[in-house]
This record gives sequence, structure tokens and C-alpha cells, in this order.
Amino acid sequence: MKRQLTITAEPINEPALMVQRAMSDGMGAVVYFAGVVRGTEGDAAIKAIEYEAFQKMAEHQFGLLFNEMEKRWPVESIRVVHRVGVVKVNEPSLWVEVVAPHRGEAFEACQWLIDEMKRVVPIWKKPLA
Amino acid sequence: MKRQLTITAEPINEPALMVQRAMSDGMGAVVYFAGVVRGTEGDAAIKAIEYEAFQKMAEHQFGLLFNEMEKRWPVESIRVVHRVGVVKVNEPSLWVEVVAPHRGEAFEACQWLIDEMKRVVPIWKKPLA
Amino acid sequence: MRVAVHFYSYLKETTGCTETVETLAAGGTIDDLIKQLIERFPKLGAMQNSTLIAVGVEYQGKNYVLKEGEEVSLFPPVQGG
Amino acid sequence: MRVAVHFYSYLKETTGCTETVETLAAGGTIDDLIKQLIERFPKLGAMQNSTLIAVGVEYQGKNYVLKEGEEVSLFPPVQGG
Repeated sequence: MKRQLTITAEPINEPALMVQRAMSDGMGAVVYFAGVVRGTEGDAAIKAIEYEAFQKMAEHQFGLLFNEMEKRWPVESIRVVHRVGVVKVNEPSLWVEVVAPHRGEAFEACQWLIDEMKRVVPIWKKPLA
Repeated sequence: MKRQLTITAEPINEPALMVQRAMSDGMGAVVYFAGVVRGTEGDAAIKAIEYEAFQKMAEHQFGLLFNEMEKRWPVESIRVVHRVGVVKVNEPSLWVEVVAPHRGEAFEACQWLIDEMKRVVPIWKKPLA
Repeated sequence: MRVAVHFYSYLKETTGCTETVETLAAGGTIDDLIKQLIERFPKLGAMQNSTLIAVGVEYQGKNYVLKEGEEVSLFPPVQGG
Repeated sequence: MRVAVHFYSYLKETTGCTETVETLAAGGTIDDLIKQLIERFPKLGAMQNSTLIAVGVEYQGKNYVLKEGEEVSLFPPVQGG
């Protein structure tokens, strides 16, 4: 399984990521998720979210999740980008792409990874008004 | 809900579609699916799939599905591109993008649309060896 | 009355035909139409149960009463994506 | 023995501190460390149950026996994405 993880203060360049996608002839499904900063947090309007990561541990915990993903589904490629620092409203803070032979497993693996990430990867957010 | 449906013999230009994406400040999730032609159909190696559509009815049936989607989930934008004609192995034949406030509803709506499409939209495929 | 019939996907090969026109008695249903078509294209018979039927751009069942000039489409289960 | 302690997210504001060094008796556990930290930073007490604890890059429970020079991190529930 090809793995690519980027934790970065730079904006997520979706078209560039897309162009870098490689998949073999056995793969039939690409599922792609972008989590975008919304203009409200609870009831309050916000301008941005500041993300803080314990980067070394975040990388390690993502690695453990990738190991588990590889055991559970025939995923050929997983790519994850997570922003740190200030991410403005309407900009993506998280980007996930899963390539697998079939649709069902690609959707399942992608949703599982995001759920698990929100449980174990040490990244925190702070809304900025 | 913004709707965009393209049934086309032209290759799907994912980076261009991405750049055209528009979403309001209340939206937090983009789910994106690309269905790609695989190199085998059953056990046989293939070179391409030829897609045939009853286009007028396909457009109408997609429209009915979009109506239903709008009733069920707070989706802000749905965009679908489906190829017709010959689509080579490793090229996408279907592209779906759903924009919604939250992740759960975006994944649910996207998967529902693809399931329903495969049930009611008159498009057929023929593997080419 | 006359109705146009279109065939899609492998029903074109089954019938050797992409479209045809059938003449039916007034009040004729899709069921009547299908019976007439099977007489003309006997191989359609074996596929009857899996064949989907539309009038214009809407799916219809076998009891649908046809009207002069309607466009009927017959096709196998769909397989987009 | 001495262990380094790092605070993340709002635990930095709670303690007014990003990192500190604690001295513990040999065989001291995370539980012992937490008790010492609450003495120094009383506000940590109220957050005890929701605080996550890592040694190095792995999560650990309160019974984990610390070793000289280990790096302990304390943080609130994670919220990536």
C-alpha cells in the first residue's frame, strides 16, 4: 500500500494532488474527502481555525492507522494532508484520498480513517473570531 | 441545491472540475468519487468499456435522484459527470462530487446517489477485449 | 394506434433492431405490446423478466395503457458507473 | 528520576506552561506523575478524566511505569479534521 502523509502549514493544493495520483489497472475506485473550515463554530461566527499538532506523534499514529487499514481493506494508495496553523474559513484543513479496487471498500476505508483520526491523532483546533 | 450533470464522450477533467468548485461558508465537507475502468471484467482482461446511454432518460432520472437527495440531506451542490462511448482502462467513467455542511451527510448522500444511479439511470456497459 | 419502440444495449443484438413501430388496438397495454414484440422477436421472450420498460423518460409497468405516438423503450438492467 | 512533561492545546493555558521537568522516585507511574502535576497546577485536577497521556509517541495508561528521561505528553481530546 502506497502511503503519503503531509502535515503542513501550506495551503492544500487539490489540483496538484490530483495530478500526482497514480493507480494500477486493478483499481476501480477513488474516494476523496476534503474537510473545509466552516464560518461558524457552535453558534458563533468565526474567521479561521488554528490547528496545533504534536507532529511526531501525529505521524506515528497515522502510521498505525495506515497499518490497520492495510490489514482490513485492499487499499492500493492512501494519501492524507492535514493543515497546521491558521486555516481560513472556506479553506480545506484535511484532505484524504483512498484508491481501492471497488467502491464499497474505498468508501468504508476512507470513513474509517477519518473517524479513527479524530479519535487518536493528536491535532487540536482553536476557533479564531 | 446547485446541480450539474454532464453526460459526455470527452475525458473527465478532474483538475478543471475541482477548480470550478464553489461552496459557501456554511459548508464543511466535500466528498468526491471517481469510478475508474479496471483492467479485468470478471476473469477476463479487457482494454476498455463502451458506455451507452439513453441520454434524455438518463438526464431525467438523474434529475429525479437529485430532487430526492435535496429532500433527504442538506446538500449544497451535487455535480456528476458520466462518460459515454469508449473509456479506456485506468480512465474514470464516473465522477461525483457532493458538498454538504458535515461529513456524515456528504458521504451518505454520495453513496446513496451512486447506488440509486446503478439502479435506475439507463446507462449500459460493454467490455471491449 | 402506433407506438415507436426503441431497444438499448444487448436488446439491440437480441432483436437485431434499434427501433421499430408497432400497431396496437386502442387501449392496448405494455403487456399487449410485449406479447406482439415477442412474436416478432422470439428471443425477447427469454429476457422478458429482466427487461425494463420506459415510456418517454419514465419507467412504466406492464399494465400501463399506451397512447398513440408514445415512445416505448426496452432495455436490460442498467449498469452505469 | 527525571521526566520531561509537555502540554498541548488548552492544557498549555490551564497550566500556563508548555513543558516542565518532574522528579519522581524510581518505579514511579504516570498516576504518580499526574498527582505531582496537580499539586503544582491545581487546575489540571478538574481535567484529569478527559486528559490523554502519551509517552513518546504512544498512548499510555495511568499504570505505566516511567523510566528516566522519558517524554510525557498531556493533552485534551483530539479534534483533527
